[in-house]
Amino acid sequence: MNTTAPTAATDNASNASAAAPVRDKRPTSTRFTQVLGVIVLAGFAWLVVFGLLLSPDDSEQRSLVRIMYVHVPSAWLAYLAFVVTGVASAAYLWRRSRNLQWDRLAGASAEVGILFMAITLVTGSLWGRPTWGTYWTWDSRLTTTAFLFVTYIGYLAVRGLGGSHHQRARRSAVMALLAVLEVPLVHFSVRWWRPLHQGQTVEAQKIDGLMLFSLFVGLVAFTLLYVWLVLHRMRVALLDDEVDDRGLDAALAARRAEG
Amino acid sequence: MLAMRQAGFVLGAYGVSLTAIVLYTAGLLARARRAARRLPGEERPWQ
Amino acid sequence: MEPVVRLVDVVAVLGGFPALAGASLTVERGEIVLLQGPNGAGKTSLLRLCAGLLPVERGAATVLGCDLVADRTAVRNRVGLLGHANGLYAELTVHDNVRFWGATVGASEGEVTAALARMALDGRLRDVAVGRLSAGQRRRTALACLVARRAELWLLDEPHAGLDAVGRDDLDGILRAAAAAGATVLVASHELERVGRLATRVVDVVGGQVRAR
Amino acid sequence: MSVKARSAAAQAWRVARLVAVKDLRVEWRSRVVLNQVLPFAAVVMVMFAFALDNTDLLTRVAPGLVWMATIFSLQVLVQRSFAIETADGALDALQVAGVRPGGVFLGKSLALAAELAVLEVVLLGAAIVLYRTDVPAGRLGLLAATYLAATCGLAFVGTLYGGLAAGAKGRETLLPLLMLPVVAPVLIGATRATEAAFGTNDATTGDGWPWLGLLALFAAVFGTAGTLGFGSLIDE
Repeated sequence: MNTTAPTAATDNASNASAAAPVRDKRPTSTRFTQVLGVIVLAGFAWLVVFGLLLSPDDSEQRSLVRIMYVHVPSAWLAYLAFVVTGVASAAYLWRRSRNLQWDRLAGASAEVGILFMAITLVTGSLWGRPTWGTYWTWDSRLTTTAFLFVTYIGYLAVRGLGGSHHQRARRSAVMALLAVLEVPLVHFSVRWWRPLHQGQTVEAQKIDGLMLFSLFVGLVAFTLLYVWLVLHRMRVALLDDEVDDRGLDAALAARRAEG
Repeated sequence: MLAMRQAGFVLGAYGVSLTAIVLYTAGLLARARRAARRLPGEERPWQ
Repeated sequence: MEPVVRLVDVVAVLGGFPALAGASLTVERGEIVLLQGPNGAGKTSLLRLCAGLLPVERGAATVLGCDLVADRTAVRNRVGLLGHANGLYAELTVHDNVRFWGATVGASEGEVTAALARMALDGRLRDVAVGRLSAGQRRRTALACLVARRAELWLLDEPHAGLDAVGRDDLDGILRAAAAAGATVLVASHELERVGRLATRVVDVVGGQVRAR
Repeated sequence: MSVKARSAAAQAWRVARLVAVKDLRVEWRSRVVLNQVLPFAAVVMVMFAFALDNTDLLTRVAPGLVWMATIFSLQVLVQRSFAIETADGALDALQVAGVRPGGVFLGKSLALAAELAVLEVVLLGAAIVLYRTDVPAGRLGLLAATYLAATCGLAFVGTLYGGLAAGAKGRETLLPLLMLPVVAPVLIGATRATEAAFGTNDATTGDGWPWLGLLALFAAVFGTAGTLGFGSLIDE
C-alpha cells in the first residue's frame, strides 16, 4: 500500500543504517531471542547428531525410529500452534480493547503451525513408505491432519484479503473459530469412517532411556523454535503494520497537498 | 549406525525438515530487514 | 439541537489510500448540502462513511446521534445511500424491488405504491424486470426504494447520472419534499446549476478534505 | 428469553423470510438453477460413469457419487446466490439498510437449501436410472432424514463461506479452498447414511442412524455459527 512514499523512506533508511547498523540488521532480535536461538541451535545439533549417528535401532522399526525424533515433536507443536491461534482469536474478539497483538499472535502461530504440519506430513510419509509400504494411508489421524493443513492454508489466504488491520483481525478471528468448530467434526467423522488404527509410532513400543531422552530433547527444541519463530513473526507483523501506517501518513500529506 | 536400506528415508526426513525450517527462518529475517529499512528511527516496543 | 452529521478531522482509508484526509463537516437537520469537487476528491468515500460502510480510521464522526467510531452499524437503517450501484435485483420487477427494500424497514404496501407513484413508476414500468430498464429508469427505481425506506439522512452519489429531463425534475421534487419532511440530504453532483438552486449550502471536496465556500 | 432478545429473534426471522422469498423469486424469474445447474449436475453424474466404466462398481459407489455431484453443484449454486447480491451492489445496500446479518444468513441458507433439495431429487433419480440404485421402501425414512440434515448443513456452510468470498470481492477462487475441507464431514456422513438407506454393500439401517446424528450436529453447529458470525464476515 505504500507506493506513495517510497523515496523519502529509503533515503532516510540509508542514512539511519549507517548510524545504527546492528539495529537494522537484526531488527526483530532481542537478547532473549538471541539466547533462545542459541539453545534452539544446540537442541537441533543434538537432535541431528543423536538421531543420525548415536541412536540405537529399534527392535521392530530398525533405523526408521530416527525419523520419530523429528516427526513427533513437530506434530505436537503444530497442534499446539493451532490451539494458540484459536485462543488468541477468541481473545481478540473477547476483549473490548481489540488489541491487534492478539491478532498478530494468531496469524504468526498459524503460519508456524503450517510449517510444522508440513514437516509432520512429509516425515510421516517418509516413515510410512518403508514401514507400511505406502506413503499415505486413509487412517483417521492422517486424514484429520491433512484436513487441518488445508484449513489453515485457507485461514492464511483469508488473512491476506486486505482491508484495514482491524477488519483483517475480525474476519480472520471468525475464520479461526470456525476452524476450531470444524476440526473435531472432521476428526470424529473420519474416525468413525476408518476406525482401524494402524500400528503407530514409538509411544506404544518399548523404548530405551536414551531414546526417550532424545524425544524429549526434540520436543524442547521444537517448542523453543516455535517460541522463537512466533516472536519474530509477530514482530515482523508489527513492523509491517507500522509500515502501512507510516505509508498512510506520507500518503495523507500528499493527499492534503492536492487541494 | 544407519542401516543402508532405510538411510535414504531417514536422511530425507531430516533433510526436508531442516531445509524447510532454515528457508522459512531466512525468509522471516529478510522480511524483518526489509520492513525495518522502511522504518528508520522507529520505536520498537521490544528494544 | 445535535447536528445530523458531525465529522471532525476524519481520515478514512480505501485499499491503503487515504480517501478522506482530515475531512470536517457539520450538517444540520433539514439541510440540502451539495458536495462538489473533481473526480477522486473523496465525495463517494464521504457518503459511504456517513452510511457506516467505510470505517473511520482517525478522527471523530457522529451521524444521527450514533458514534461511527464506536459502532458504525447502529446508524445504518436510518440512512439511505444511493451510490454508483443501484442495489437492485435485475431479475425482479420494479415493484418487487421497491417492495423488498421497503420491507427491510417494514414499509406497508401503501407506502410502496406511493413511492412508485412518486417516481412515476406506477404505470407500464411497474411490472417490468429491472434488467430490461434503461440506466435512467433504474436510477428512478433506486430512488423509489429510498423513498419507500423512509430514510432520515439521504446520501446521494451522482443521482442525476443517466436520468432524463423528466427524471431530473422528479428528483428535484423529491429532494425538496424530503427536506421539507425533515430529512437531511447530502448530495454529490456535478450538476451545479440544478442542485445549486435547491441546495441550502455548497461545499467543496478537495484532496480528501471539505472546504466551505 | 428477554423481551429484547425475543424481538431481535422475531426481526431476524422476518428478514430471513424476506430474503429467502426474494432469492427464490429471482430463481423463479431467471431459471438459472433449472437451466444450467441441473444439467451440469446430470453431466457430472454421466462423467462419473465414463470414468469408472463398470456397472457393479457404479452401483456400489453410487451414494458417494451422488453426494460428490451435489457438492460440486453446491459450489455453483453458492456462486450464483452471491452473484445476485454483488452484481449491482445489493450486498452493500443490505448493510446500509441495517438488515440483520443473521437474518440474511438464514434467508439465503433457506433459499439455497430449497434449490439444493430440487437438485438432490433429480440426482437421486439419475442414480436410480444410471447407476441401478435400489431404494427399499422401508428405508425411505432414513433417506429423507439424511437428505434433510445434509442439505441444511451444506446450505449453511455454503452461505457462510460464500458470504466471506463475496465480501472479499473478486476472490471466487477462494471459495472452493475454504469450503471443500469444511464439507468433508457431510460428504462422509451423508454417503454412509445413504449407503445404509440404499442397502449398498449390505449396510443395514442401524449403520445409518449414527451418521444421521453427525449430520444433524454439523447442521446445528454451522447454523448457529453462521447466524452469529455472518456480520463479521461480510462487513468490509
